[in-house]
Amino acid sequence: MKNETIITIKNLVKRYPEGDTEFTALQDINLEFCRGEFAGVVGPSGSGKTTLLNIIGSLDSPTAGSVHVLGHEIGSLSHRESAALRNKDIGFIFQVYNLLPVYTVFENVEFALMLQKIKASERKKAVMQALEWVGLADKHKKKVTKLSGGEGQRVAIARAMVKRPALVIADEPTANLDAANAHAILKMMKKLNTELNTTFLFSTHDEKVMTYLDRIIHLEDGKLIKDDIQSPKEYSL
Amino acid sequence: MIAFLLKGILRDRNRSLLPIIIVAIGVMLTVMLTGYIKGILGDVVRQSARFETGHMKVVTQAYFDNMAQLPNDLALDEVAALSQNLSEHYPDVDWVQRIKFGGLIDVLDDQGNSRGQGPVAGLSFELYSGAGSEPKRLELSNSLVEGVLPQASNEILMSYKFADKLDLALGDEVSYLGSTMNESMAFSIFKIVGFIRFGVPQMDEGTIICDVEDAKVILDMDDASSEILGFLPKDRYDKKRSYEIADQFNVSYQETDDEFKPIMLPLAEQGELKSLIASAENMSFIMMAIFLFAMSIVLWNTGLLAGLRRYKEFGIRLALGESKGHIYRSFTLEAVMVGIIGTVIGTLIGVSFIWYLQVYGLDISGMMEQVESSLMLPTRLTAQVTPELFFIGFIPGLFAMVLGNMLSGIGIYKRETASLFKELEA
Amino acid sequence: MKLAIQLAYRNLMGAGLKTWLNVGILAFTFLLIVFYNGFMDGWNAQAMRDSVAYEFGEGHYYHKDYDPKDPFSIKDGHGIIQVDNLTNVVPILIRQGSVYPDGRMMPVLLKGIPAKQSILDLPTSYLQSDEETIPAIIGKRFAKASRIQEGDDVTIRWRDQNGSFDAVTIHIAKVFDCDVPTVDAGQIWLPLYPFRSLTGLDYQSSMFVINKEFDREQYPDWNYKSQEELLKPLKMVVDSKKAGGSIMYVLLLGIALLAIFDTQVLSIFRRQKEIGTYVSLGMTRSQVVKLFTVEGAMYSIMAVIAAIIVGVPLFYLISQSGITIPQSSQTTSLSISEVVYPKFTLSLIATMILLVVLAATMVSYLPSRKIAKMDPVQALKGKIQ
Amino acid sequence: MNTLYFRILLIGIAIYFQQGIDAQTTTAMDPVYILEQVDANMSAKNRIIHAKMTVHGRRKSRTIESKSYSVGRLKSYSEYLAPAREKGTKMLKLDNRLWIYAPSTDRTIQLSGHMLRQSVLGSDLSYEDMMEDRSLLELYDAKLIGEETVNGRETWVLELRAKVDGVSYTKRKSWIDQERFVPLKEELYAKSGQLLKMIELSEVSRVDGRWFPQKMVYKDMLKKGKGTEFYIVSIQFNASIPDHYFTKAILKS
Repeated sequence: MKNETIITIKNLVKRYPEGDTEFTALQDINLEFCRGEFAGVVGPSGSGKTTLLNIIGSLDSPTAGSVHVLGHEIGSLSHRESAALRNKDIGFIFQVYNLLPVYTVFENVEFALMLQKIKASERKKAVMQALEWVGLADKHKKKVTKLSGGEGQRVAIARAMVKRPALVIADEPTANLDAANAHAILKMMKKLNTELNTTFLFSTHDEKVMTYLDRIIHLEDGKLIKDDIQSPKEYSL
Repeated sequence: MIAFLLKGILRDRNRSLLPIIIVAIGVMLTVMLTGYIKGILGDVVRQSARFETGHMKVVTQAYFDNMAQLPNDLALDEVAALSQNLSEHYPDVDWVQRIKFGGLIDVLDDQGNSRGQGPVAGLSFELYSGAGSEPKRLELSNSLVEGVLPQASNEILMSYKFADKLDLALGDEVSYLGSTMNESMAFSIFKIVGFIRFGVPQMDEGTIICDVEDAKVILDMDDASSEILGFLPKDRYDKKRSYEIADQFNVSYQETDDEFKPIMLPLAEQGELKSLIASAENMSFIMMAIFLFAMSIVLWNTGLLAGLRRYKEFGIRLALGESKGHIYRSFTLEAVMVGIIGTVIGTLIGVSFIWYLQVYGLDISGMMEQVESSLMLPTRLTAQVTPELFFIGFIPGLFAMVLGNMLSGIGIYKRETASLFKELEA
Repeated sequence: MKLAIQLAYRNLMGAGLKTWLNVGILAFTFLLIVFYNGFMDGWNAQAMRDSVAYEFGEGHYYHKDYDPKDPFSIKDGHGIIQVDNLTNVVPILIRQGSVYPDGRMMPVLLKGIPAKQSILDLPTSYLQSDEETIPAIIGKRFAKASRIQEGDDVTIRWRDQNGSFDAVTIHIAKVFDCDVPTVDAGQIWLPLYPFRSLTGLDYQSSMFVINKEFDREQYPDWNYKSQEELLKPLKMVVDSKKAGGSIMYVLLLGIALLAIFDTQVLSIFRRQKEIGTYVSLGMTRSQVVKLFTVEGAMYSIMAVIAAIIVGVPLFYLISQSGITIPQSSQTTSLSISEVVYPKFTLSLIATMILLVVLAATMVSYLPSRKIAKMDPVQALKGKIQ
Repeated sequence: MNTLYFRILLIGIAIYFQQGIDAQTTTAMDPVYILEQVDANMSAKNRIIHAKMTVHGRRKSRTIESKSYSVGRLKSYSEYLAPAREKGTKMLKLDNRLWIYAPSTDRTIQLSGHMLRQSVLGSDLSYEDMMEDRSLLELYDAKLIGEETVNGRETWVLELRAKVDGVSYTKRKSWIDQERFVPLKEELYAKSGQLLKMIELSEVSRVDGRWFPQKMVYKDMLKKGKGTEFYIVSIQFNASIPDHYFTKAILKS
């Protein structure tokens, strides 16, 4: 199972119009990811990390080349298909959490399941389980606006994980967190990665994050510089 | 500073376009509604002025005492001199003569024998004889079922149902028998040039309209008229002015005890219009207050939201070293400018619309079942351009908008500079 | 849809004051529109009711020679009512005559009506009298025009069927106050039986008014006019007033909708990240559009609910106590009473709810369409202008 | 509104005067005899009356001059001489039809049928009033109810009660000069007994050997006002009136 390839990127190019010319965000990227990887894309600002992740997450589409995610060709998906892919199989975690501000912790996590039309009783079970994972079960009735930064990001993780996706894309998840919280979150994600065999894909330039990663892909000016498999590490989870 | 802000407003469409559009639409609606309410509540007054009362009406004291019976024997005499006098003293007022009368209409067959008869009420106006203000005022053409307005002596309009009953066609001649001012026999031949619809069953059953000069000849009212109606400039009712003129006029006859002395009645003193006008004014005030309140809330809301959208910008400006007070003031000033621009645009559009309604009206006959255009039951909506239309929009458009902005701008002070910076990064 | 509604509801409730402002304005507009229509309907219903009560009954039968529009027909337009049961009819005999209040002569219609009738609301019981002087009742309009007061004795004159002049002094037993000018202006009501003998027209009637129990078959000498036909002109006038009023509430509705539109546009702008998040969570764009549209539409639903909470007791009170109309507006030829009781029908309210909800949905949809064109990546960054 | 009303009265008078031609001798106190004497005095087979009528309006008085020709009870023709406005207006009454001709319009209006019964232009008098053409003796039972002095002259007071249907005034009272057999005063009553009108006749003088009142004042008792006055300018009895005066052709001649 662990070696099953779930993401295949071939000759990916992404260009954005910029004024009268075009800006090349990604150039000729070739990558493969297997199920259960805990990998990160690193590089300076503007190197194309987020763009790469957005394309993998089917939020964006390639200009050229092919990207296969979980058996879907990203460039050829309709809106509906890409929405379905995200809904079922991909979880997102953002730098600024992007929680839905008017809802409670529970409701934020529940949201993804509601889209899948899962029964309320099952939803409840799943949501509470996810909140257990991130240690927020006791705060499920709180409004997300009342949470601390670390708690907010944990809600975001719970929201990404509740549907047990094959792939979680985390875009600079620790950028807004202090060191203690960042470590806690990363440990939590690593644990989920191990336990649920969920593939995690990070974009980051945070050293703390890199220490947890199994594989680090270096990008610079949209080009793949280095694909570095790390030796497995032991953490005190 | 203002120029600088103006540039910002004009270049940043988000900052300007939407708020201006919303303010403009809101102000436009305010202006339209004000004008419309003014119009609709003034409708009774207008209708009454057009057909019954004028803005002022001159009659004899004796006629006034028996007004309900249309006593032409008590009519004004020496009207030429009187009219002249009125026109000299009040040149801006349109003074017109009108006579109402009764009679019998007789239709002959080929042999010269009577084929049909019926009693009629006669209305006479300065159709072709006067300055042309009356046909326009009465909008006779709109109510014509067929034919044209009288252009020459002894041409009449006849109510269409009456004409139907007597089986008359355009161009037919009918005899009229009635009684003169001096209660002797009045005889005439009328040629029917048009059929008219009043929209009031009783009137449609038996009414004719002729020129007042014809009526004078027929009714032996040489230099006499039952009524002289005065209409203020542009037919716009001005209560104060109508009282002024009437008071002034009546003072000059104060000394006379003659029961046939002319007296002038301002519109509001005729019938029971006085309390009607008062209640119309109250109604219109209440409606406007309610509306202004609602509109103010809407635009206030716009102002609030406009402020919220710009925290990020404020962050940058704070970072550049601008003081909070300065940002707040410039933000407010911007709201003032947006408010003014929007209000001016909205007012212009709104006033144009009301002006259009005032001049051309809006045909609503389609909205009514079985109602066709008629004289007494207007199927056109009208409105009125009043001076207040030009400033009423500023209440919601400028004050409410700016107040909303100012309130939301207080957030600038509340927020820590640091958090504004942070939002800047996000 | 259910999800969209749930979400929209939560979003709105979460938004607090802003939501309530919009809901408030819309609810207010809604109330005003319903009120205006209810007022017009109430007026309409009242005018109809009064016309029916005072004049029309369930319908009129006119003698075949009598045409109410043709005064010439009064003289010969009368006959004997050949109806089996006279309990369900009010016979009326009409004659032309003159009244001489204070030495002035006024033409007048004299109408004989049984004192004991109960089909019309006219206070005919005042026509019963043991005095020698014949009692009469007149309406307030005619009283005013003729300057005759209750308690006055006036002379009336007419010609009997053979053309002989006759004149008597009558006693005005009652000046009645009713909203139907057509039973008031220029007429005097007299007790039928003495009036018939005075005019030499025993057993004769010009017309008769029927009630519901009356068997409406064909009577050869009598032309039937149903209540509905009789009410037609009145309906026409009310319709025209309604049409005029609709402009006003279109404008009012415009303002409320502007408020929603305004809120929608800004909330879409402010909630870009949220939109991006929805997309990242797997919502399709059309789902997001739907969400925002439903949210806007929900303003109207909440407004309707708010309006119902406020409006039901308010309108109930108003429809019970009525609205006092200034006396003056009653002089018009229309039937309008001093107090109008607005009538709020279910269909009126349902129509208005539909109108408001549809309109609110429309203006919510318009700005929401923009979402469909949003780039989710940019939206997530909050960078859409 | 009263134009026709007065015009009608004028004709009415003429009719009144022409009634009861065949005088018979009976006892002096017989009211029928008195009436017959009155008629003998004042009527003839035909008459031509040139009269002036003064209407006292509320504002001003107005005098109309007319010449009327009548034969029997059914035919009468009048032409107006003054004022200028009225000049040339002609009215012809034959049986129960009435034609009015106005020279200004060169048109004739015929009033008949139910129109005649109709109030004229909202006034209280109908066209039908012009049609009352039966003699007093035919219409009324007379009763002598007393003697009174009117304007210094002794009179018989007669009470006339209608004996047929359709008489405008079901009761009249007449004060007849005992010496000259000329009415000096008359009261017209409604069926109910209400006094409606009063006529005062004066300036009685000799015309063609008959006594004839030259002045008559009519007064509507229900209405305020000074009433209407008639002056006879000249009167001719039994003159020869050409037949064509009583055809429609005369109107446009």
